[in-house]
Amino acid sequence: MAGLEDLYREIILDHYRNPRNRGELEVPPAVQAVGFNPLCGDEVVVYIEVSDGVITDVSTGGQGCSISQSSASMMSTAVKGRKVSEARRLVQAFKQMMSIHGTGIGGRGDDLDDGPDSTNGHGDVKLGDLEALRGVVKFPVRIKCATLSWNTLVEALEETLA
Amino acid sequence: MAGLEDLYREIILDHYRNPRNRGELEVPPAVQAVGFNPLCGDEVVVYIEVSDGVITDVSTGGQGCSISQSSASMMSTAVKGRKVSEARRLVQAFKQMMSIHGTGIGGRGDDLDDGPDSTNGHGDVKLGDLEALRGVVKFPVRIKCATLSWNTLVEALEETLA
Amino acid sequence: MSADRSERLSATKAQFPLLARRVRDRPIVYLDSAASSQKPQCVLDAMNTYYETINANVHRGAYEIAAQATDAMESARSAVARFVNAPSDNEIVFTKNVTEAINLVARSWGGANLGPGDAVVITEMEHHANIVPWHIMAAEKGFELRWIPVDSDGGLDLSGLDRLLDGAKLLGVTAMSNVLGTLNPVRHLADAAHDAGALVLVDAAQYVPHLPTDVQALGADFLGFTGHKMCGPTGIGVLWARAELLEAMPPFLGGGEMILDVRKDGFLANHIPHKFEAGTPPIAEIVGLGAAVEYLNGLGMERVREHEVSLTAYALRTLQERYGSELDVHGPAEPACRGGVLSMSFRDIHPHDLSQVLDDRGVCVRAGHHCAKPLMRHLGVPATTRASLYVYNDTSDVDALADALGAAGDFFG
Amino acid sequence: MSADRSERLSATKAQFPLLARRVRDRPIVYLDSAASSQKPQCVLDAMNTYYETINANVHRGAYEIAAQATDAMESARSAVARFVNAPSDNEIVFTKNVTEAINLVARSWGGANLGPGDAVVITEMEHHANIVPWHIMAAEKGFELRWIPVDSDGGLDLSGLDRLLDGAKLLGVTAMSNVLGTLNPVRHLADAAHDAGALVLVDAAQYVPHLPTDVQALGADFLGFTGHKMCGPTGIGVLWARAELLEAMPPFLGGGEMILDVRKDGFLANHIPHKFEAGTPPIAEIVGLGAAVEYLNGLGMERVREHEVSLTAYALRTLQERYGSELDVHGPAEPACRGGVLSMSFRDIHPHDLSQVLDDRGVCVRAGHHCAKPLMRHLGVPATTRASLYVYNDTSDVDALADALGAAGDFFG
Ligand SMILES: Cc1ncc(COP(=O)(O)O)c(C=O)c1O
Ligand SMILES: Cc1ncc(COP(=O)(O)O)c(C=O)c1O
Repeated sequence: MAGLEDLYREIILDHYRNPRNRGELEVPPAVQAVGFNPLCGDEVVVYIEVSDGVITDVSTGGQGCSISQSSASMMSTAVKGRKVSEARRLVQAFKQMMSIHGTGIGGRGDDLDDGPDSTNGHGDVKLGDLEALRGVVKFPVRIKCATLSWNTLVEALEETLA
Repeated sequence: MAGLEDLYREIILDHYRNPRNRGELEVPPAVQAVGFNPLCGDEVVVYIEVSDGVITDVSTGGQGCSISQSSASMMSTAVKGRKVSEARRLVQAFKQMMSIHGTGIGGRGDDLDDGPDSTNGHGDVKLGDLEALRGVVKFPVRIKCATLSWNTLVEALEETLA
Repeated sequence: MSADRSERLSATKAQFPLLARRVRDRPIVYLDSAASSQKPQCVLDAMNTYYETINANVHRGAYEIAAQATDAMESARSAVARFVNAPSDNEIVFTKNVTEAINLVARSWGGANLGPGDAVVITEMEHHANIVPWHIMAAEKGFELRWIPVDSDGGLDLSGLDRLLDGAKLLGVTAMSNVLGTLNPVRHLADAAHDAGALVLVDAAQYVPHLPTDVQALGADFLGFTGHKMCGPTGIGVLWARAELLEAMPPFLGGGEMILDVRKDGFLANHIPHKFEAGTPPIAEIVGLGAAVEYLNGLGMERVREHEVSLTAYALRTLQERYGSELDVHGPAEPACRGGVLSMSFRDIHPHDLSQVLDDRGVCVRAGHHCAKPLMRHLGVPATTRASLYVYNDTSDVDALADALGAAGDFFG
Repeated sequence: MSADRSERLSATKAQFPLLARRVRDRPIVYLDSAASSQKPQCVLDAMNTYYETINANVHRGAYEIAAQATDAMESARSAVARFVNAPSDNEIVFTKNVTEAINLVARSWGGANLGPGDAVVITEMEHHANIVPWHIMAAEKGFELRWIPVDSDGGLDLSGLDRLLDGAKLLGVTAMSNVLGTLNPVRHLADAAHDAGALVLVDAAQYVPHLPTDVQALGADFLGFTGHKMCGPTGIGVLWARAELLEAMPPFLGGGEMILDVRKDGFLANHIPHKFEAGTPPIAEIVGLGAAVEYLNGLGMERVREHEVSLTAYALRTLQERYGSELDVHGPAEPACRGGVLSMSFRDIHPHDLSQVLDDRGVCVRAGHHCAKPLMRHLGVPATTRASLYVYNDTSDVDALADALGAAGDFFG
């Protein structure tokens, strides 16, 4: 059994206490998506502004536990200024890290259902600080906390295409 | 455990093989009621003609097992020519006999729910041949077979009031 | 049957505690599995272990046993999905029985898609579970209910199929009749229905327990089955449906689990399959069904089917030899075209009386209309006496049935 | 608490096998009974005995074990009827959970009786199970859904009751809040509703397990509860309703058991309660619920309530002493006015994080919205951490909770 320190790494608590890119963006030009974690009631709102295939601005709102909030904060710093294609690769890589043991609640495939790319390795993507969230997979119930903002980001990216 | 002879008394098999008052009556002047035993699919149709408070004619139709059919036949001979009030007392007495052990399927009170009279003894009512059906109470599943035509008679009697 | 086979089978019987029971000093002869099967010890153990070690409400608890309970439930969902070759776990919706599964389709899909001028086609051999929900919805929505007739061999009369399917939006069919044992040509019907633009609902209550099932190969759009007939507990049924259908359907029951958000002015439904699983699920029963599926996998569904075909052949032969034309077994004559469901009419003895004598000898069969009254009317009988076989039955059970029929014949002379 | 009392209680705990379990080398501290209770050995035994000795489908079988199974099911119905003082067994309808029970009322009674211009009144502290079914039906039938607000003490604000009830056809209320523990004035509400010509539906999911229940004294017309929260198995719920209401209501689910006759052109519904019990019932679960009810009768519901009041008082006192204003317990302050449901906000630690630390010490509590999102919005919190007490809990459980809260405080420092 994993200890609490595996879950609550210092950098996570730091992002929780001092969230980056917190707030709202004006819609439009930004687009917005809302994600719910029906398990615990967490809500994450992701705003992004995309121009010329680049995520020029990101902001997050909502409320939730330290894992969902810090993950949102880390996500925002990780994708801000990135190309959309790079951000998508990062999402894949992150979600793959979150499903190493493949035991997401909701059964097989539940967290890896985003299409053909989902089997890509992430050898070529640098997760950086995000690695701190790796311990979450030892606490399967919390995986959805960590992935909530990422799934919501994907929805926001879809919005920009709509 | 009761033996089969307790259930299938000779007089019962006789009424089954040679049902009395079998057939239809013209409606009107007769009234008609149909009863179902949802357990086994038995159906009994009871026709009665009542004038001046007397059941002047009875006839039964439908299909079912030896118990339901013989009971219908015996019921028809027992009430034909009787006053309605006497017939009702007979119904009470018969149903009380059928619930001595109080274990009718459907739980407490299921076969004794015909109002305040239901607690009357039947000391004053002669059951005659109907006593042959007493063994049925040892086979609780079959009680509904035996009472089907009697419940249907009650419905037909209600019809005459409608 | 070879000595080897029957040895393996008596081992099977020994796994079912109830079958060790005696009735009136004779071993019980359980021939009513089409109504409900017995349960192997491993299924009872799985539920007891659940209750004794990880019982907790699912999907919303962060603590360890709640997570384990959720895992146990979701692994069972995976096992069930694999058992019928569903493309995704998300297509498995747990209900309380197959009756609820069919009502779910009738109310949710039917409520949204059926109206005046539409038609639903079912067969004359359906169980009430696949009739009454359509009666209810037809009365509410004003569509037409059409019937595929049964022919004199107990098969479906498909001569008018094209006409029946013309303008139909759904075809509902039982994969195997619970009265006649008939195995219906589901794939053929599905292809015809799809050509006509109709969806296909398969009532597989009598099929999944007895034959290897592949929802994709059958060509079904909806397929339902029920735990208690397949070595599983009571209180659990399954609706499989194609994900895109489930996604488009409105919710059925409302409450906890099936929502993403609830506000005073409305709610947002959860993703499938949870959208259709309102309230606390039958958790222990789902775990029990998972264990039943693993048990059947262990036996091998091909072997289960083989065993039943050969036992059905033995039964048909034995009854024919002993009672000839006095005993009529309804349904297809060829064991390979049917399941081990033997609906009998014996002389003019009423089924209720016949089964009473059989019970006196510990032989458990069912007498009645088997929840198939339209079929009974077609057969021209008020009821039948039905003996039904499963994996734990053997030739000794069939012999006991045959003997008891003889005793009944003597009794009613 | 006297030595005598606590001895009797540790005997109670010993009857629940799961509570002997250890988590991370500590005894489990189960404080999530509002989500689902643990089960005493006698309930598991009753179900095992059912499966091992009399398992068979009910109501339609003439043979001995089928009759015994039917008897076992119907005796459980009687036991349940007596447990809530229902005037007749026929008023007890078995469902899969209370969620289905409420949906049954919404769909069947509501479908037949509600339309544009009508109103249904519910409270802001309802569980989603008593909200979403009304959302669904309101969207379909066009009636208005009105809300009784919650006041600052966690009670109902009844100042506008007359206005809210004006033109209402139904009042739906939880007898006890699963978040606040509030015991609502059901009788008072029922009288007011009846005066206004409305019927009363009581969600008693959190009430029946914890207090002596008398449906007649409460003045209810419909009352639902759920087996798994009252020492019974999963997969079983109950709707009690007055017979004349059930008789007048159209069927809900269609299928076997609920019919008297089925023809190609329609069907005839069975008598109550069977009319509302389509398909094979959760037989073993009904038997298990019967055993649970007998178990609770053995303890005495008065004593169950007494125990919970005193343990709740102890918990409120302990938490207040140790954490003062750092810890906010929502809902009524007075133990006699509430159940043993303690929804907490502790500093600014998110409930999900708090419950994680508690879990690390084997303390099982629930974190989240508890299927009461409108109430959460009223409270202005996204979620709470909820510890809930039952008859098998004792002061040692409360102490373990208090200690674990301290550890969490340290951890998030
Ligand atoms: C007040 C209340 N109502 C309804 C429910 C729903 O119960 P179930 O999930 O068993 O249907 C619950 C518990 O979850 C509850 O606490
Ligand atoms: C073909 C068929 N469909 C449906 C059912 C209904 O199953 P359940 O009562 O478990 O819902 C049965 C069995 O009773 C059946 O044999």
